[in-house]
Amino acid sequence: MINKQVSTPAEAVADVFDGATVMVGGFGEAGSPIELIHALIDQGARRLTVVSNNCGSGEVGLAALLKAERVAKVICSFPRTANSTVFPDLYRSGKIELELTPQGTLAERIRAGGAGIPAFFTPAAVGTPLAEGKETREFDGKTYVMERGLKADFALIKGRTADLHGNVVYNKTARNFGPIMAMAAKVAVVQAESVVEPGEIDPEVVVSPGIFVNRVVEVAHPAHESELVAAGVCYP
Amino acid sequence: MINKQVSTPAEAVADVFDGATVMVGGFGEAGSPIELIHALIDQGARRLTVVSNNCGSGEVGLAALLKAERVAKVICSFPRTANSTVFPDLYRSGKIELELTPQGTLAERIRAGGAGIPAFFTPAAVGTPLAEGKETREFDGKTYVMERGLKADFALIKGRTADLHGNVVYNKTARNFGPIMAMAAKVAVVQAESVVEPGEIDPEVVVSPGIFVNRVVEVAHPAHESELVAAGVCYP
Amino acid sequence: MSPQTQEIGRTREQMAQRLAQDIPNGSYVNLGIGIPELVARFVPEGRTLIYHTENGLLGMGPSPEEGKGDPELINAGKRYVTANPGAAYFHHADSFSMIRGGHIDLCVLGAMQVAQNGDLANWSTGEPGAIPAVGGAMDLVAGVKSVYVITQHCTKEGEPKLVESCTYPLTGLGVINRVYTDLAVIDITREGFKLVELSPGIDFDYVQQRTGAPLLPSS
Amino acid sequence: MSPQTQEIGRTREQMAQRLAQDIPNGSYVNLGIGIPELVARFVPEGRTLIYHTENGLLGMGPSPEEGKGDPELINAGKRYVTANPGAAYFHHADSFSMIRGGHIDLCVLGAMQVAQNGDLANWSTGEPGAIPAVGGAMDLVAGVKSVYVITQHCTKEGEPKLVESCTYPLTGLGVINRVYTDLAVIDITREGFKLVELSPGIDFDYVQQRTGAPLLPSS
Repeated sequence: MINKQVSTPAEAVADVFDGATVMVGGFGEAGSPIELIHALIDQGARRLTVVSNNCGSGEVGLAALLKAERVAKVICSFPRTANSTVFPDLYRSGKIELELTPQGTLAERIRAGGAGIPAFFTPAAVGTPLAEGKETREFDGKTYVMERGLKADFALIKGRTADLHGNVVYNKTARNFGPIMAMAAKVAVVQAESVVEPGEIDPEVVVSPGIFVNRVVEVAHPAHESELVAAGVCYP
Repeated sequence: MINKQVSTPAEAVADVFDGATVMVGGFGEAGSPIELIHALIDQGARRLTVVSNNCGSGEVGLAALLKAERVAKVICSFPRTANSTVFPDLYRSGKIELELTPQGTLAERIRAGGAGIPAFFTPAAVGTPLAEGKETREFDGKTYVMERGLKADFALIKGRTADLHGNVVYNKTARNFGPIMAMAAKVAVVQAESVVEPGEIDPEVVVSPGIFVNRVVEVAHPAHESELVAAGVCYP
Repeated sequence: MSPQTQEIGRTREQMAQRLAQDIPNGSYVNLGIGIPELVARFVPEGRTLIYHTENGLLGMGPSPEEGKGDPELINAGKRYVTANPGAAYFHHADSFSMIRGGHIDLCVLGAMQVAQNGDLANWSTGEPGAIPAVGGAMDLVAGVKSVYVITQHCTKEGEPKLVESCTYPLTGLGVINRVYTDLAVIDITREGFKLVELSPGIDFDYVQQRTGAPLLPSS
Repeated sequence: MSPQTQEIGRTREQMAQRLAQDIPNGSYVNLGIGIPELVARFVPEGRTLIYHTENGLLGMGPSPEEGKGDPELINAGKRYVTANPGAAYFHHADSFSMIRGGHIDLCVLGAMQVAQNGDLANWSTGEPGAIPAVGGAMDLVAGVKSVYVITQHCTKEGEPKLVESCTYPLTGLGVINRVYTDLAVIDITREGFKLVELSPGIDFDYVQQRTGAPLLPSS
């Protein structure tokens, strides 16, 4: 009998430690695991390195985690957001480090980390400031930059449905970074709108096989970042 | 209006040229696109380089293509099969070249070729004869071998259902190399048991998005290699 | 030389419409945020394009009706979209495999500067106070088969955006194939900028004066 | 020294049964072709293991009834299998990401030779006439967290399979953690082969005589 379900978001993130690297799923608000992030704020871990495509908006979810000064460094492709001043303020005041990575390179680095590939070559960013200091190499007459795989201690991910073995399916474009972050993290935590018995998800449509997922927690009615921001919510 | 359907396997492989690199899906008989391979035998292209996990069994499908001496080289992880003498005979008599590649490295090379990654590092085969002559490198104290991405002119793939845009779903373990070979080939040809209108495959369950697939052909009742071999069939 | 106005040359919509004429039926297309997005409105009757958005959807459809948006169905600009019949969802590594692997036929982007050798700068002014953010632009220009820029010919201050060499931080080296502006359509060739077509009412000298490098006449 | 027979030490089934005791509940396991496959039959009551087969299935179940096999549902040994509730299918690159990325807890393989430093040779005799074939063995030993070998202690000719250093072409360097044979269970340690447990009725000297390198007693 295998059962990866935990009862609450708090339980799901209880062992995140100071200095941990945490991948946080989502592209914009789609797929942002807000309840897990809020549980992490409550939990109190500090000096985190966060790997995420964006840095959140308003003062909820990821932006709230940053605002609470729990994050020492972000590895990110697009930290700017129309309606958030949290990251810009922290960055300008030198309170947060940024490793800016092209979006596709970020995705591939995460996938490589999960796939046991320590390094690979990509044409993206060659000749730009984002390739400065990195090794480049020619293959078949074209120049590529070497990029390293990325791993994490934890990944916080939002799915649609998960089963007790940790198999996950996602909802539309909320899939984005979830499947690859689950691969790259030692402990992948998935919040899903429903948690079902093994066998209820067709094996042909599973997106994240359970081997990549360590904990699942049911959050039946997850909040949406834009709605919280529109309502003026600030967490906590 | 987009319609990638062609009428027959013959039409689907009509432009395979002498000397082409052809990826052939399947692991053992599961996912082996027998009707497309037989059409390729009829078509007559020679001096092919075939990328495939195995080399077929009996004298049908891939083994028949080899037997017809259309293949100059195979890139393969496991060319031996219990009930086939075709590859062993050709290999021993020096009529075919073999590039032996570990199965996971083969899969990753194909995926890399399709993903625009010219080279990557893997721990597999380090210190073995299959890494001889290849560049090795240490990352974080562990040794890896550099492997190159693989591309092809054509891929022959077996799916379960395809739509007119080229979206494909597969059947069980017949999925194997299909999705990555579709990515790595200039022209990916998929035979499917049914070809349907766009919209009939749920966008959440598509395995090969249509962008990777150039032609689809309906083969409603595909043959299974083991059944043909058991019946003593030799193609042509 | 006075700053250009919308009264001379093509409007944003006309630029998008002009570009849309040049995209063949069945193309897989990624449209950047801003003017590039307008291109989808002007695809000629009888042609079907398939839109890729790098956050994980192929077969993107138009925006939904007001109030019908789904926060989990958005595009790379983080706006609500829809999915057309024949669409597919996928994760980010697969999405950028489509980009990096050369599977997307055309990408249309905005630009801060395009150099005569095809270099593009479109992600950063390089100012010390700016918050750096790059998104998928570097991957798109490095991987997509053809990359078109759609932009005003000059900045609001009247400075040329088509330049001898970029002064802003680069997005990619020698990656742009063609530029559509309010004044002209211009190819990037081995010899540099080459006129394809002038906008109605615009003459060659007018464009050359507003271009920061030599412009070859159309052949 | 006469060739060993099945009358002394553990049978193949007993070896598999012994190994099965050591696999914790919930482990993700890949079983090689041959004796390793037998392990699945002997998993103790109350434990659930999830079987990975590298051709693209997690949650592999037992063989179907005779005549009920599906040619598109096979394992890495190309035999008909079934899928348990909670199973998932995936493509080969994803399957070997599970292997290479260290997600699989245990792999059980056969061996031609295991060296005292953990080197494994199990894919080729290196003979000139042999048809080379490697499959997924090199990926498995390089990526899986623990790699156990299950094998007869000696070859049919009575030669030790546990050796000072492998003479056959290698599958991987320093990759084996433990060996289960008909005669003993032996760990690979920094100091070399170390006895964990003798098979019933077997004594230390008997095993040492049939082992090609020093065997440390159990501690």
